[in-house]
Amino acid sequence: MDYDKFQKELNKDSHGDGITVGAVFAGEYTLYLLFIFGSIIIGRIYGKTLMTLFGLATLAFSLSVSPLIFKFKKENSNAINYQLFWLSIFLGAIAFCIYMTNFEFM
Amino acid sequence: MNSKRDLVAGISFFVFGASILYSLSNMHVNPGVNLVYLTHYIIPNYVCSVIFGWRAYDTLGECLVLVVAVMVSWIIFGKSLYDNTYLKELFKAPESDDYITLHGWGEYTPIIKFLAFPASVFMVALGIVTILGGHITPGGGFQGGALIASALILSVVAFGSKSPLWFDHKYLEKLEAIGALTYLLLGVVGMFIGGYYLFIFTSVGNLPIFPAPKEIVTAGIIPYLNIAVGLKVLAGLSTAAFLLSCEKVIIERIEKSEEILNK
Amino acid sequence: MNYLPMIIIFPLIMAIIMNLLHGKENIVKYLTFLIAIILIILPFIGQYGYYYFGGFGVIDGWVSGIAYYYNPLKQVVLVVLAIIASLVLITGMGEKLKNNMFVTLSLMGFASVAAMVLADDLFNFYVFFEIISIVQVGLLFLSGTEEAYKSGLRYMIMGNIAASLMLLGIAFLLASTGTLNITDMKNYILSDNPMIFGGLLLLVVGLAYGSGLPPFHNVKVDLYARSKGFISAILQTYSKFILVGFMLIILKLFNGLSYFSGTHAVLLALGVLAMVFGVVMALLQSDYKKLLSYHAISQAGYVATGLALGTPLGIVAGIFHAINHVIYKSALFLGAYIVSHKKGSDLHKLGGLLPIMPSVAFMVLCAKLAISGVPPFNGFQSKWMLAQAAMQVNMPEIAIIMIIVSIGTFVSMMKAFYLIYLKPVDEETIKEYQSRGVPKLAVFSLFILTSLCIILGIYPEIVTKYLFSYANELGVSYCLK
Amino acid sequence: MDFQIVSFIASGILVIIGLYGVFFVDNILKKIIALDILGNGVNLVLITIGYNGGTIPIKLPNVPVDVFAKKSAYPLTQALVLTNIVIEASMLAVMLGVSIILYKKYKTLKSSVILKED
Repeated sequence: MDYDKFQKELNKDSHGDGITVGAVFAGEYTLYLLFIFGSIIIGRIYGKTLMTLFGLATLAFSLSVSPLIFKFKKENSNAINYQLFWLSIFLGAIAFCIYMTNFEFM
Repeated sequence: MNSKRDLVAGISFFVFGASILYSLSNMHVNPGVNLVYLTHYIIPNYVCSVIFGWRAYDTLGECLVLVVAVMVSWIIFGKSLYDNTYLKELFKAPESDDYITLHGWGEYTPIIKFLAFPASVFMVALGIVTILGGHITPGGGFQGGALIASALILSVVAFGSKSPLWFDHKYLEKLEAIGALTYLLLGVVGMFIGGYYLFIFTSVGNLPIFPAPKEIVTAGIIPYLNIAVGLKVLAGLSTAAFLLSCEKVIIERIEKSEEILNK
Repeated sequence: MNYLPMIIIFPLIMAIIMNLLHGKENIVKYLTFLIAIILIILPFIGQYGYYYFGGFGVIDGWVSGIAYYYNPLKQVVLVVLAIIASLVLITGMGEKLKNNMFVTLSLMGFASVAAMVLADDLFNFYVFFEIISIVQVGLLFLSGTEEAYKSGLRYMIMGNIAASLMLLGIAFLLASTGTLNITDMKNYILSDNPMIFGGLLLLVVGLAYGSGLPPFHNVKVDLYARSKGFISAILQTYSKFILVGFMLIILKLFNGLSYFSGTHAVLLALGVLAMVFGVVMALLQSDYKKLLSYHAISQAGYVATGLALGTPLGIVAGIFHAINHVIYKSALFLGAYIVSHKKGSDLHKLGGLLPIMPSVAFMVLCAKLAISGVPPFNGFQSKWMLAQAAMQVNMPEIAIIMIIVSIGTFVSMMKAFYLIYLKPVDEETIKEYQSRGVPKLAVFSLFILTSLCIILGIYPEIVTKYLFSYANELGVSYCLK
Repeated sequence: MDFQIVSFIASGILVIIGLYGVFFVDNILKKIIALDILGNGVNLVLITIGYNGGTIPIKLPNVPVDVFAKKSAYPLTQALVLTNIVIEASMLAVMLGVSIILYKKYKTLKSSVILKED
């Protein structure tokens, strides 16, 4: 996760100027911060340390496969197979959340 | 990698499907507002009275979906595009053998021709009866319109571009607009007579709006709404089927829009 | 007499008449200006309260027909929608081709979004939801490129799944309660059963599709990015107000019920994910319109988070942010349209436009500062309210994520501004710029939108004072432990 | 077993088959057909909600209203299905139109070829 690596990756599409690399760095860190704060709030809602640990494990996993952002870009492509895959995951995940989790935070 | 993704997608698909089936197997129907519909009635055909009475505004929306879909089909095949170079490239390219158009569509045997034309005439007649009797018998504007459109499609399939039953596409476009406008404007008239949009008025002054036997005098504007929907559905479905099968008009359309763009 | 339905009926009648006027450019032009002026008057002609179509009101304790519910909050939303729609219609008339289909489809879209905001009936909502999805695809196809066709097909495949599932959800709720009227339905869903869970689940799918929350954000972005600039402005306005209308329905039905908490968390998560995914993808883009489109998703996430918080302040903040967002994002899309008249929208080929059109650059800079939440523009006011709402329910993490996303927005917006207006270019490009004109009507619309940004930034009460009464009715106060 | 429950389960299976087709079959035309099956499943759910074990909702002059109200099928859901059929047909028409245009370009219907990343 250093500057040269990003620049090399971006130079493949000839976008390797300073301002673009900076923007991509900002995106990478935004993702990590989402994981950190997301795991904190999930842990607080469920009131279990287990969930927080699970969130931290996700963070550790994402750090181990860094840089995350190019993989993220690939998953967000507009090929129909990727989109239908994520739609399928989404349907399963919200079905799981709405039917099977039962908690109170109001 | 790919099989892993399939596995994950399969599992989540399973969870979703299981929850849908769980909900469906626990269905208990509450009759609710249906009892209101079944005890108060406008005309003997209850489905028709729900479609054009209680939920007439939904039917208006349904009409508009079809109108918009036909418009969008026209756009897809080159009407008033901002830039039609892509379509021009596609349609000006020489045809390959496997592509079927209305012209290259050989003709069917005499038996089919002999049967298709009378059958389609009968279907048109049946469609007209279904539209006009929609307020007392099963059926209505949509079913009748779909029957007439399928008669047209049957005839076109059997005879190709020399079909004896043929509507010009400009005529169909106007027919559809007239159907939708009639529906919209009848609603506005109801608003001025009864105070609510799509109010079912049975008489203007002392003149009954729909002369009918005593029991169905409450039909009011419903037969007219039926006719409007029938016109719209017949025009819409035939235009859609026609656009999907015929290239000649599309190429003409592209050339015309080219003229407008180059002016 | 109550003229409320004319808000929807007048644009529909005009749309069908416009469809027949193909090729008659002069009539199309003047009629469009007339319609654009009338659209702004329309939201003021209705009276507040329930409106029953066909006079089928309450019979035997059930609302038997289709009902609309109108109140100051919905009026504000409709006024903003009408302003944007008429500005976009006026901008569209500056094109070389006076396109009647563009006017027709925009009016259809205006009418159906207005119907969705007003609707108090679930199936009627679904019908207009389908109209708007076909209209959006039609507006996309008007640009006529191959990419447009492809993304239209993608959008329709994904959309058809979501819309069919949403109808299944409505069927669940219908079977469980026996009615489609939302006000009536509320009384029959106080306790949970599997049918209501099914309905809730599938309504969330419809919501995500209609407003472009994940996982539908990519199709939605393609939809915005492949249309012409002024058409993207109206497309994103439609999606924001679909989101507002849909969320108001879900909150009206379920907010405060004990079994709603799981869905509540799902909605919050969808909002936060849309916020972050939108901004991260925007930081990666090299195409100006795609960048703006991903920001539209990200800001939709703010709106969804605000509304999903479910407190009165959260609802007000969410709707106020939706209003602010459609104003400044429409300004940005019109800016992109003006830029694309000069030279495409690829960020790495543009540059040096500041001396060519300084006034446009200044107005676009104002809109960019507004989207990144800098005072005194309107984005600051609503983002501040959103952060306050998040703190009020004791979820400071969400407020922190909002601020981080704001920073990301600022970075990518300034990157785009530098690459388009400030980066030095050679002489030839400048000559090329000078040989091409600027669409004057677009600059006019841009000016009005920018001044709205500043006015709302200084006097937010103009809008917010109308929002509180209905938000207090819907909202529930709570606090996370 | 109760006829209504069986019909609900059948329509649920139709919905699932439709979803499976859209998600996992790599052909635009088959995807569109699967969407139609999905829509028909939803229509069947709506129709089954209206099933009341009785007659069609057309009132003959010699039947009293209260007897009729108990026996007749619910008209609301039938009306909704009629509306939904038209909506589905319109969506299908638009999708088929676009796939014709794209087929002319690519000469194949594989969705992984036509709708790949661009």
